[in-house]
Amino acid sequence: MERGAIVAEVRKAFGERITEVDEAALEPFVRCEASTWPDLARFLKERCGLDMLVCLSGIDRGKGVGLEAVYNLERCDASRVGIAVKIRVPYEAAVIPSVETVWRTADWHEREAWDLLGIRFEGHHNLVRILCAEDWEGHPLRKDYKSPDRYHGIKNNVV
Amino acid sequence: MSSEATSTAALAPGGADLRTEEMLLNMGPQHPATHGVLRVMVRTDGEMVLDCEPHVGYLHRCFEKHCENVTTLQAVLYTDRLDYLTAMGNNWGFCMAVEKLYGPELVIPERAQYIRVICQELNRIASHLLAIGTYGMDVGAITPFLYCFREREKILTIFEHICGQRLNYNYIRPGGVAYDVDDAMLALIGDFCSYFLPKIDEYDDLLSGNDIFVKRTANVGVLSAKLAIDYGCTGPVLRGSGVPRDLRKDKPYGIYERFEFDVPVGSGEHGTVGDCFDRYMVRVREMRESTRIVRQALKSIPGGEIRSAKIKAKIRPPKGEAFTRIENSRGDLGFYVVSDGKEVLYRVKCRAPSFHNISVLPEISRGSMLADLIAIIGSLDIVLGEVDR
Amino acid sequence: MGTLSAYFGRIHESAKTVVVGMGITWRYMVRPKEIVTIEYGSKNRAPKERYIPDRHRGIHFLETEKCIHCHICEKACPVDCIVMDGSREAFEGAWQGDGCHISKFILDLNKCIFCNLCCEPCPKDCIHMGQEFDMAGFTRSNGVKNLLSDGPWSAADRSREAAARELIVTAEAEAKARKAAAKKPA
Amino acid sequence: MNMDSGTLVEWVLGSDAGFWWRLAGVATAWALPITLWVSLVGLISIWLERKISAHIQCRLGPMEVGPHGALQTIADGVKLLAKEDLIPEGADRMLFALAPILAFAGTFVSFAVIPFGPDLIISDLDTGLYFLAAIGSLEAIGVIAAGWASNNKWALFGSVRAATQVVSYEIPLGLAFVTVAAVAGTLSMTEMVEQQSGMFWNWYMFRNPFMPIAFILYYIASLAECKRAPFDLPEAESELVSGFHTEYSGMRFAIFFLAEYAAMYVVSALAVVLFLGGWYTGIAPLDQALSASPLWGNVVGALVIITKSFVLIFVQMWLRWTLPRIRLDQMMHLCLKVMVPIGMFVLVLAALWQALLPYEGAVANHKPLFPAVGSIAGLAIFVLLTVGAWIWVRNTIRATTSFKSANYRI
Repeated sequence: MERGAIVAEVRKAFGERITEVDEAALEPFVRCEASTWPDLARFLKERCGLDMLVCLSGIDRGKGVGLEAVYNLERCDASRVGIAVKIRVPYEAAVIPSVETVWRTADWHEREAWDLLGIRFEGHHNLVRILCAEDWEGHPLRKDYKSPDRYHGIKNNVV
Repeated sequence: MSSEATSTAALAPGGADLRTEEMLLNMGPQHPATHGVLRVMVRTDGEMVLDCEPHVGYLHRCFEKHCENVTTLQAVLYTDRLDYLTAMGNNWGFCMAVEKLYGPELVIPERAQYIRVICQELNRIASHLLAIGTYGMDVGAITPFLYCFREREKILTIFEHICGQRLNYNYIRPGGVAYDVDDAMLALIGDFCSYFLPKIDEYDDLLSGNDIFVKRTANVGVLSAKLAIDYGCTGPVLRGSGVPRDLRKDKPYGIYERFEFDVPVGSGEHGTVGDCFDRYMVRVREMRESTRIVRQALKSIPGGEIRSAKIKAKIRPPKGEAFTRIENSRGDLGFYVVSDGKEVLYRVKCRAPSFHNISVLPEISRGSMLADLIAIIGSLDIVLGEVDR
Repeated sequence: MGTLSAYFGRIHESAKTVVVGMGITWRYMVRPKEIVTIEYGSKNRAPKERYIPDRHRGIHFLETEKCIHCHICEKACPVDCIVMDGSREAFEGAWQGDGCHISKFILDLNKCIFCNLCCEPCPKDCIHMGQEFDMAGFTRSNGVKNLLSDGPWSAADRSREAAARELIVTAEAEAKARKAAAKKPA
Repeated sequence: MNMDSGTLVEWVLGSDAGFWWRLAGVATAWALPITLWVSLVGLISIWLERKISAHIQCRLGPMEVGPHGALQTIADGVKLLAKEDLIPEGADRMLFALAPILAFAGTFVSFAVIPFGPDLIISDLDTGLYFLAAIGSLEAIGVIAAGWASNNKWALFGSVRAATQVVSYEIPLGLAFVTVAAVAGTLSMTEMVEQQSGMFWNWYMFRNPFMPIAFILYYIASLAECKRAPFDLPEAESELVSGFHTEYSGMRFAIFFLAEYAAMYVVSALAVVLFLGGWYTGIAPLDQALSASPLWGNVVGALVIITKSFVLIFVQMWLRWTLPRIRLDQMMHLCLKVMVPIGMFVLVLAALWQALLPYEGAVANHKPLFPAVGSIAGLAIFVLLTVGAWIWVRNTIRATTSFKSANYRI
């Protein structure tokens, strides 16, 4: 199944729930609302055979846009057909349903995105910080993040 | 391990008449076998591992945050510090993502492509040598480690001749490579290849063929293909499970389609497909394949430019987003770069293969023995610099 | 019988691989010429130029006469370990560069990651990565080098610097000669 | 020097008044040279270990202190002495302090019955072998105490492993002992060596076709007994950090270290006495010439026994730097399913051979035809094993090249 076919099938199954499709981009993607995502994820894995979650990137798109999670999915066979799914959420309600039951690697990736960008993944069994210390404040990869002057009495030398 | 795994389940408290006490063991972050600062919480019943949970983040150096604060050219050298054993691959992966932003008009000079392939494959050999050596050490054989280091040392010296550094190369740059390679260096690499191949046979005799080693690794930590894919494992870990996925073959980047090489996969020679021995053996075989590629590249390397003129000294990638992956020695190393047309990239996300590979540890180490846990961690061959970024 | 032969087959296999492994280690043990390590500070060691590659990135050295105080290396540095100061006007205690006067060129080797990014964009090609790599010291201030007063550390670097200077001198002489030759017919 | 144990004991017990003084005097007189000897063995074998491992691994090893680093171990000893003596919080302080001494004592006492020459033995017990088997496992108690007292989980793992290993390998070790005893008909060390005089085919090793196998069993079991690779599970540094002595530092650690190397010497010297002809060179005329003078007999005898022991220690080291470590269950499998059954068979067959074809030995200078068959068969088995090993090595190992490049010096 080519990428075009996957997109067509997704369009057929989800119709209006897919808000944007860009196949001409450097990284072709499908965009949907956060509420559609669990269904779409299951559909992509079970019907389209995209059995590998290659990467989950959280991106802070800046004021007025919000946070974005990009899921790079791929079929783990010789064709290596893949597509990205992008989900945008506003800052004040940065919640995306977790897909750790669909692709188990999403477990750590969602923890990372929560840790660094503060996207909450609803339904994750253990959404705690993974890279930063447990008592770290703020989400460092947000564009409005200010690094603290001190951490446990250790001075921050970075200007 | 399957039969033993079930017997362990029976041994677990509640399942047996004899009441035993579980012990919570904190392995790491300072432990000789954790290959860095990995911390694993192990719940043990005697020597049996009932459950374990890896804790990462002790080496978090905010790579992604750094990249949002330095120019694209400067970001290249931060990638060196990810998987510091395969810094060439990291450089290449990042540069490929940046080059993709420029679109298909950007043509990398032929010579640079060949140099990239040679460097990457040599670096893959160096990295696998370290993986094999430390794996031998994990199961108690210290001598192969020193032998592997002897060979690795030669590769590092070659790199020192090529780019001046032994570990953090900062050599592959957007649009090409930093410095040219002269003929004497190429001859040196050729000499190394002919020297190196017999040494692999020696490792086979000393370590891979050793009965104790085989018994220590076969049927231990069996990772099924399905589980490996579910956890996003790539590289030798996935291939060890019998899945012949290699980006150099499936989606040839650079000029890999020009070379002839095989993709070794685990076949369960001494046990089950996907056990520690398979993962180890895949690495040994990949070293041979890499040597093959290097030799082919040496034969056909053309002259000419080494850097594309299209990329200026001040690198300002065009607006856009790109996700590229390369087959690094530990698996698919991906970079998701977002550029807003400035000299500094808007966002860089690194898809680190070790991050995926280590997350599968609890699944495959349940029910094994404590000594097996060490062997399993070693066979996953993680680099914490990459896991924690 | 099958199990018995399998039993002894296993023992045979184990013994064989053990013996083969011992054979390999024996081979290395009895061959001193296979030894690859050398003693630290050994007198038999060849001079540094012999084993340090030309492109080795060691401690920097600066050809002060050429430097035009353009701050490009300072900007190129990803870890901000270079601090330089100076001006176009002559002032006391300043080094005379190529029409410029540098008063300060500090390199903090504690921060430096030896990436070579400072040397590459230099318009005058005057800052170089040297061959010296030994920078152990007892205090952190030991790692802060003033490139104006501290010359190249190793003999190899010194000879390289001298060669570079010679090149400038000859190039200048040649340019002068060419100019003179061009003037003559006119 | 010729001090019969019986007279010694009588002398000590002789007078009531000076009993303690005499006991102390005798103990010191013997303990001092043995302590020195143990330290010397430790020094030599640690240096050997370093050099052998270095040369196997294409390294130079210690080179700075003394010629070829010969005094490196002394320097290390001084360093260990000068180190702070740490006792972790929560440790059982008394047991923690006692454990290294216990571990060392077990090995140390073994020296009492190990002969160095015809007369160089502290106590030639009639039950020497039995005494060794009993006292040898004392070290395990020290190791267990160390692991328990450290209040460290890794140390506990190590000590439990040590207990498992030492206790289970006592069985094949004991079987090898019994095999020798069955052939020798005695448990006295000196008497056993005397029986092995004459040419080297008189050694127990070649006494009958099963003795080479018994020797190999003994050697493997002894590796496990003194926790050497591939049986170094109790201190598996990649698994258990450092096993039972994780928490030890300074002098206490040094004592553990010394005990380990002394144990290596003890098992090797025992192997020499039990299988390899003790202080006899194995060339009858030479031995006869030497034994004419008791002084030379003892000096050369001691040298011979030490040399043979160090050859065996060398093989232990060689093995250690070649092999990976085996797992706990595999170690038990090897012991209980391979070595014990084979040891049993060897014991029964060797005893049968001894019963059917009695060997009067060289002492009696009575050499019938049939016992010679035993020696020939034993030698043949030994040669067969050696040649077989040689063929394996020749057929498997491929030639490798050194790195040569005209272009650059690497």
